[in-house]
Amino acid sequence: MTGGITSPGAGWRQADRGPATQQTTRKRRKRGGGRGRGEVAMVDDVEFTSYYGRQIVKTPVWKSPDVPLYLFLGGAAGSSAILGALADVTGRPALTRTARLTAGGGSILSVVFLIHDLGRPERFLHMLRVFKVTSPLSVGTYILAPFSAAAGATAAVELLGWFPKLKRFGGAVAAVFGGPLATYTGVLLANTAVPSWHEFHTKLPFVFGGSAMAAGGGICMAFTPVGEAEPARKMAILGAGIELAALRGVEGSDSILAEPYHEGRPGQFMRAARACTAGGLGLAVLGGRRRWGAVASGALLAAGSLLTRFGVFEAGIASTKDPKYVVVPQRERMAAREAQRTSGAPAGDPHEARSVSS
Amino acid sequence: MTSISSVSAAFTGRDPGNRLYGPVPDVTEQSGYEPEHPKRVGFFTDTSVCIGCKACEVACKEWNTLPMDDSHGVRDALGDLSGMSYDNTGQLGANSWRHVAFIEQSRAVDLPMPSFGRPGDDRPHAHGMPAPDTGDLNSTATAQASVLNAEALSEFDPQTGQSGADKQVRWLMSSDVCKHCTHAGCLDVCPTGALFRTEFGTVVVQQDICNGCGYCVASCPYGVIDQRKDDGRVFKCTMCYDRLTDGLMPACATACPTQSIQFGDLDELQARADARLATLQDQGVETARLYGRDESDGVGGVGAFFLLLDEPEVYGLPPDPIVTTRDLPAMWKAAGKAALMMVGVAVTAIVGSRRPR
Amino acid sequence: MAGVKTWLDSWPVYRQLTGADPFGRGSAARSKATDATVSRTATADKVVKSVCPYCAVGCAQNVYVKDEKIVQIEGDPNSPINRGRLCPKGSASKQLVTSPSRVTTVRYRRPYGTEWEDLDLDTAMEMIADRVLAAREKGWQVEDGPADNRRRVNRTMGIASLGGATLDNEENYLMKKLYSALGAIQIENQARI
Amino acid sequence: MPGLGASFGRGGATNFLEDLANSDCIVIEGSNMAECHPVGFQWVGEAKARGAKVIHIDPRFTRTSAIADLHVPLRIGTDIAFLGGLIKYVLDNELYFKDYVVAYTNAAALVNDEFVDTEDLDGLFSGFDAENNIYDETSWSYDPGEQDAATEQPAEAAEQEHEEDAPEVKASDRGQAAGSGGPPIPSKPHRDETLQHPRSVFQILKRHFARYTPEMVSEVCGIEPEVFEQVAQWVTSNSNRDRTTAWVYSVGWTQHSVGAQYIRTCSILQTLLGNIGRPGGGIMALRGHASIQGSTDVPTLFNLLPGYLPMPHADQHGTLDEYVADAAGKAGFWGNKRAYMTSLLKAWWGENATAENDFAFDYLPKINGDHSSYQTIADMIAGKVSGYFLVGENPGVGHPNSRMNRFGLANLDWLVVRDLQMIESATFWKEGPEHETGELSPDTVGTEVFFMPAATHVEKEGTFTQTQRVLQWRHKAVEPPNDARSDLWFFYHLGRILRDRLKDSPDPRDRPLLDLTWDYPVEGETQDPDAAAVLREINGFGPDGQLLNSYLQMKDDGSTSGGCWIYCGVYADGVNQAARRKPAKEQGAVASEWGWAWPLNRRMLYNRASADPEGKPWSERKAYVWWDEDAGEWTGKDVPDFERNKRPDYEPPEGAKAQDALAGTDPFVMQGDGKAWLYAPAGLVDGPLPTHYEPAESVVENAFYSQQANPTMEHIEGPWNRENPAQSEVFPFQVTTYRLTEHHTAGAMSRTLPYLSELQPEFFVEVSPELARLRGLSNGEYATLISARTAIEAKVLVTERVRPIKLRNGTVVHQIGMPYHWSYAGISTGDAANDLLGIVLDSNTHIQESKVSSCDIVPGRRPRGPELLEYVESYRRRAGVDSGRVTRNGGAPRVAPMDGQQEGS
Repeated sequence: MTGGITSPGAGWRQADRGPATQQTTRKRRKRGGGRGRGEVAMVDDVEFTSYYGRQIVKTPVWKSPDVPLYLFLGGAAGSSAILGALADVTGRPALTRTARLTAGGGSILSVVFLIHDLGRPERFLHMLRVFKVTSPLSVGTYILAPFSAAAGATAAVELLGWFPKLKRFGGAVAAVFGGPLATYTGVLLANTAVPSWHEFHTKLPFVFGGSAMAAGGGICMAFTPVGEAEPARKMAILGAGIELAALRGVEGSDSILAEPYHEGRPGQFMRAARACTAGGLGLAVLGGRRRWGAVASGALLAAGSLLTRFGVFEAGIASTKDPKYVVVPQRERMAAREAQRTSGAPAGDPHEARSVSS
Repeated sequence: MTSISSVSAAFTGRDPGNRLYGPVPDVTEQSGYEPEHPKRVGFFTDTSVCIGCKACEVACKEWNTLPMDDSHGVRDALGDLSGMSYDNTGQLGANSWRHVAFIEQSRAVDLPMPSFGRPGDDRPHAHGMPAPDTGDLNSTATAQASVLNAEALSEFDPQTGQSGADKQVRWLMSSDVCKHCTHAGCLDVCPTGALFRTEFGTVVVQQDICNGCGYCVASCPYGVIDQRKDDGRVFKCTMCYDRLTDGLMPACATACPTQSIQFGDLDELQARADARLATLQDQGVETARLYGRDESDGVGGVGAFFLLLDEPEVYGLPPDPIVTTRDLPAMWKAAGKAALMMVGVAVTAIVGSRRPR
Repeated sequence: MAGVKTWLDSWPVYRQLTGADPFGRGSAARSKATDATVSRTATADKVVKSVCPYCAVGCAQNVYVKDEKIVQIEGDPNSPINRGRLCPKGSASKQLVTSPSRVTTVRYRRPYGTEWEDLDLDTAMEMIADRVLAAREKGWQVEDGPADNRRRVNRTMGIASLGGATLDNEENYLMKKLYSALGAIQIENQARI
Repeated sequence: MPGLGASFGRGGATNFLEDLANSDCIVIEGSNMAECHPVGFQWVGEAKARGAKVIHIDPRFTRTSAIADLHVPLRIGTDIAFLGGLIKYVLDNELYFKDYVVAYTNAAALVNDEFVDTEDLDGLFSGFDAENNIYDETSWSYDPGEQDAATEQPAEAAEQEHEEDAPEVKASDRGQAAGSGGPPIPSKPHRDETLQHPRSVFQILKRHFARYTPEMVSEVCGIEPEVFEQVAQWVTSNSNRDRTTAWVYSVGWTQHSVGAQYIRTCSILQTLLGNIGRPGGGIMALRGHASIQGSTDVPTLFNLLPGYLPMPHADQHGTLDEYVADAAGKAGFWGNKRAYMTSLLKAWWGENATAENDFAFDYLPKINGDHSSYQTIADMIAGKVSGYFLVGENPGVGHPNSRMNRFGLANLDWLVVRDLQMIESATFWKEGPEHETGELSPDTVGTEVFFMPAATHVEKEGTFTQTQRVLQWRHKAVEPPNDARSDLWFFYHLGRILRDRLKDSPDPRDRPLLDLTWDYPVEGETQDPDAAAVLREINGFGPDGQLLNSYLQMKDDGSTSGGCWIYCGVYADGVNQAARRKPAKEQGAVASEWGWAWPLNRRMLYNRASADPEGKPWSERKAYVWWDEDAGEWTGKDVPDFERNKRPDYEPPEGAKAQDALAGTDPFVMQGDGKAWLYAPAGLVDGPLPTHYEPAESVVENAFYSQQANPTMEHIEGPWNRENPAQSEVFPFQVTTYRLTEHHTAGAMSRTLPYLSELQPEFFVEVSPELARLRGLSNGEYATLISARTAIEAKVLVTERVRPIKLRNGTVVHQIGMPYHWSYAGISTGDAANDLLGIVLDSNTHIQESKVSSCDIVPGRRPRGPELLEYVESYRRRAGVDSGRVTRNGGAPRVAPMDGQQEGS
């Protein structure tokens, strides 16, 4: 790919004919893949041009596992906080306690991972200098800060038994911020130039929201006596269902940007995540009322959620490393725009609009 | 407090002031500066006159005391020969704020050509894929016997040297730099306010603020800004903010021997670039195009724009970048809905469960 | 109260809420260090006029000096030759002065020595003078040429010299003058190459 | 630069860089201007923006070609064929600037009837001495005018002319003395203004270049006739009254065994086209280093004294009278040679130089052969040289056959290295390729080395003379650190110490040193001598102690002094004119008040030729200097390179001398006949006209003549300088060396700097895809290059910018590009390209042919250690070159070379 010097005459084109194809790379392109097992993916060639195969956007410097763990823990904590508050008002002390501890522990740990990922951790508080609605991380900070304060305090109170009256208030505050905490992380990833994140910017919050409930529900279900665990189980089942459905919207997209979710390491993560989540879901439905079933399915769902975070994270990373994920969609976008402009007719399939190569 | 309500644009998508996307008449004022602020400045990099000398790279490093790095941005490392023509810088990054790209292209010329005419009209037809295997040396011999209209050939464009009669060789060189976007993804996503827009309309990292969260790195559609691993903070072109405060041009534009890098008030540069493009097009240089000049593009036009002689991706530039923030309202809405959904699911789960005994 | 106001003013969020920059992208986000930004061209003690030492175009340079240290070298925009522009080498010429690998003390390698040794500058000058006189003597020719055509040459063949082309005219002049007075003729320069 | 000196009278670029903007067509040939003079290249860009055509003629497609309208990829070493073809084209199609040619050139001059051209002698001129490989130039001279020069000529001069042709005198490089003041000729020649006389220069030129047909050009140069035609069209259509074409060259021309004649060919062409002395025209010699022009003007060269006065020759110059005899009674400013020389002697020996002692002329040592750098290196290996000063030069990397140079250094008693960095030429005794092979080691090298740290350009004051003769004063910004000192300090104090040591010496040989004027004011803690005082001495003083304003004030009676007559005026009016920095915006395009140019601040030389014989500009568009009848003086945009008040219709009276002997229509004021020389009756040792010869190590046979290479080429023989045979199958590829923008010469000023090192981190060679395929080379991988000297390794850059040349007979010439900046020291390192090269020299200039040599190239890294020696030996044996390894410190092989050869064959 980085052949160095252009091969003789490679793809020189007339000035007035379509896009350049110098240093053209042919890629096997999977289209409409991921429809499920057994389905044959359609593959065709994609041609695009690059600068010695060099990537165009930078690979995020966010570290793994810090960030995937942050995403996972934040989600689990957020959904647990909601569950805990509702359990509290509906008189489920055991579930309340588990959920509060999950929310508290998860939030504190997530803060730790978040800070650890900073290049200058000692400057964490600079996050509070400004409040920027255009920065999901800034907004997230103003979600995470009260959430972790409230959830952390609530969990501490739960453990230590002090100021019991504050518990409900703290739990309620955490619950208010819990949902946003779990879903803003979808925006956090999507609001970047990382092709395979940004492309699915309306879907990732649902993936993460569902995943958060699967994880939070799963963990609470596993650690709560069966008698009180039903809401957790139901939330986990519903969350896992939403997660799988939303993920299908991502992986099943016929955009080239779905490709990284299928290939290589992220593909493995995603397949494992799907297996765990689907397995956990099934087990929860079938055996969740039993203690062992609750524990096993809860663990599977949490693992599925965690793997989803790793998979999504890694897929985005992978999409930055190959310039085709920048060039091809943008070219398609331009071609569609051009077709629309020149013909006045509906753009139709943007992929068809670009019939230059091949 | 009317202004504070404008932040709702980020959630609602109702954005009459184009605060997230679209043309902005005065991005400096939009960033909170007094109307008497200095005019927005920028770079116009005319690659048709670039000689690839890399003075810009060195002048930048000298002024900004950047460390040396290899072609993958590794600090204080001397890389191997990259093999990418004369480019051993490789990319823009935390330690290289100017990067000269070198692209070698060649094509055989298929002649004979007819009459002389207006330059550009009678440009020769070129093969799309001419005899790629030049292991056959006879191609040189055939070419020697061919008829040539070198006059027309040479007009092809400023960086096409007609090399002999049988071959055109084009060596494109282009000095890349931070674009100082009107809608700058890096600036938008920065949670600390370390990245900010200056009174000159440029986008700069405040090194006393940056905490190295790295969000900007992922959010630049051009892959400009990067983190210095050992330092933790992010770095990129400042358009020599300190020099600007002293009334001096940025170091790269000061050094550039051929005025490929032009610095000045952005509106003036835009006019100059339009004129240059018209001149080149008059000369028949159809491959010339401006990149980043269009204020209605995905980033609202940029402060450092280019005249290119080929498609942007040939130079390692994204062909149609869009600031990620354009879609932010949709994202917040999705996140909000997803959060509500979570509450809904939780309530459903609670309500749908048997009351504990 | 004023203290609180000052404190609040230093908090960008407060400036966002009260000022013209609600998004916190510009004026509200500025730090103290940013407000104090100053170019080191502005703080230099003096600007000295010089000329680039690399190729022969003769680009004029402005050398900025602060506390007897070079802080910046860039093209002199007044020059009709380079109009303030410099190539990468000219732009890097500050590193010629500040290079960490630059050797600034006398180094001495004795005959058949295996390592460099330190040497005092004055001692080195005296030692070189000793050697010049000896070599001059050793290679001295009063006459030269074929036996049937001896001509007065009045010179030494014991000393040779090769100069680079970053020598100043004044330096070349003194070298040629001194060498000629010593009788040394094998005096050459990069100009030959 | 004798090529220019012999053609026009001064060895400097005729125009200045900024003037390129006025060109209508710029041909860059033998120069990679955009890469090696990027900032100067802005003026090419300026011209192009105004519509000028830019043509780059070079074997490689470089960053210059990238901006050019047309790149002509000619075969290495064939520029004379190409330019000769253009000359023929111009003559055949009568495209020369007739009025200019008749009035301002020697086209009408008649040549001695004994002259026989290469046309008739198959590549040789008349007068060749095959035994010594030199020419007797007598037959090349002009047909003397009616008033036979001999009657007017002092006896010494006649004798001297005879002596000019002796081998020892030839060897001492007379040609270069034409740096300011063309070569001496006896008198003005007979002329035929109709140009029809068969012995007229014009007709000789026509006959000489008759073979240089477009077909021949394309055959020899390996380019298509259409490309040649295109160049010819652009150049000729942009050379006339209204338009001018400029030619730009640099070491791509000089570093050939026929280098001076490359420049001569261009001079002929540009003269025929009427492009000399006119705005936007001229020949731009781009010099490669800060003050390389200054280093020849105020030379540290063995054969020159300041101002291109020749170093006295033992055979010719016993006395001052003999020394100046060739100029006595001559026309042109060279006629004042005695005044220049006397002033120099007065500057050096002051009160001690008197009319009685011949102004101490005898104090000057005399030369009597080739004492140039390479000969000196050979003498070092032979143990003849005791001590060596390297002052900012790194021959162990930067000189061709740097291996031989290192052997030279290894055989010295002592070596003084003055530099900024620990360069390879200072560390050869413990590091480097020979250390690796065991040929040198600290145990064997007895050289005592003094490394004396030098001051940088901002740590000392003084002047550089840039490529177009402009002196610019640098002020000192900071003091040099620690022991670092300026070279001025070093030589001043060395001289002071030496004078002190010898102050009581009765030995007459010490008088020159003791009588020397050596009392420069010193300043500061380090006792740094005042460079301005030195510059004042160079400028010169009048009898009253006033600084001179012009060399015309110099007298031959000892009443004036001046260290370099051509620099006289740099302190005009007592002001350091070189320090002038009037902003360009506040003055005209010529910017005469920025620095100071020699001679007498004239920026464009021979600018009298920008006006017609009557003194009117050839055209409004190209008006530059003209005669103002009302004011009775020459005026215009520049300082006229002419006597200001000499009328255009001035005719020299009988018996006039020096400048007075030149007419008002003689713009080439340094020439004895005031004309530009299409034909050089004197001044060059290898012919009055340029002739295409193949390079020494060409892989191709000379298609023009059976004389393969320059017959006068100089060889330095020894086991450390073996030559690859021409047309060798063992060394089948041509290789050329060059510089990159990112590095500087031998690299001490660039490989040691991080910001430059990272831009080109490794030594590499450029090969075509075809050669890569042929030899199995891969982009980014190593290859080994082998010559009869040694083998080196480099990374490979496969690029279509380098192309094989296919000749009509089917021969494919592969060319390899090889930048020469690297060696083992510094940040960015690699093998030294110059190790691969041998040394053969242009006999005019003693400049080496480093632009063309031959080699083999194979994939992979080279052998290490002693195996490398055996590897190279195997190549030598196969190629039939003298073999046998050199012994300790570069000594002769133990086995006699003849035996070695027999063994091998």
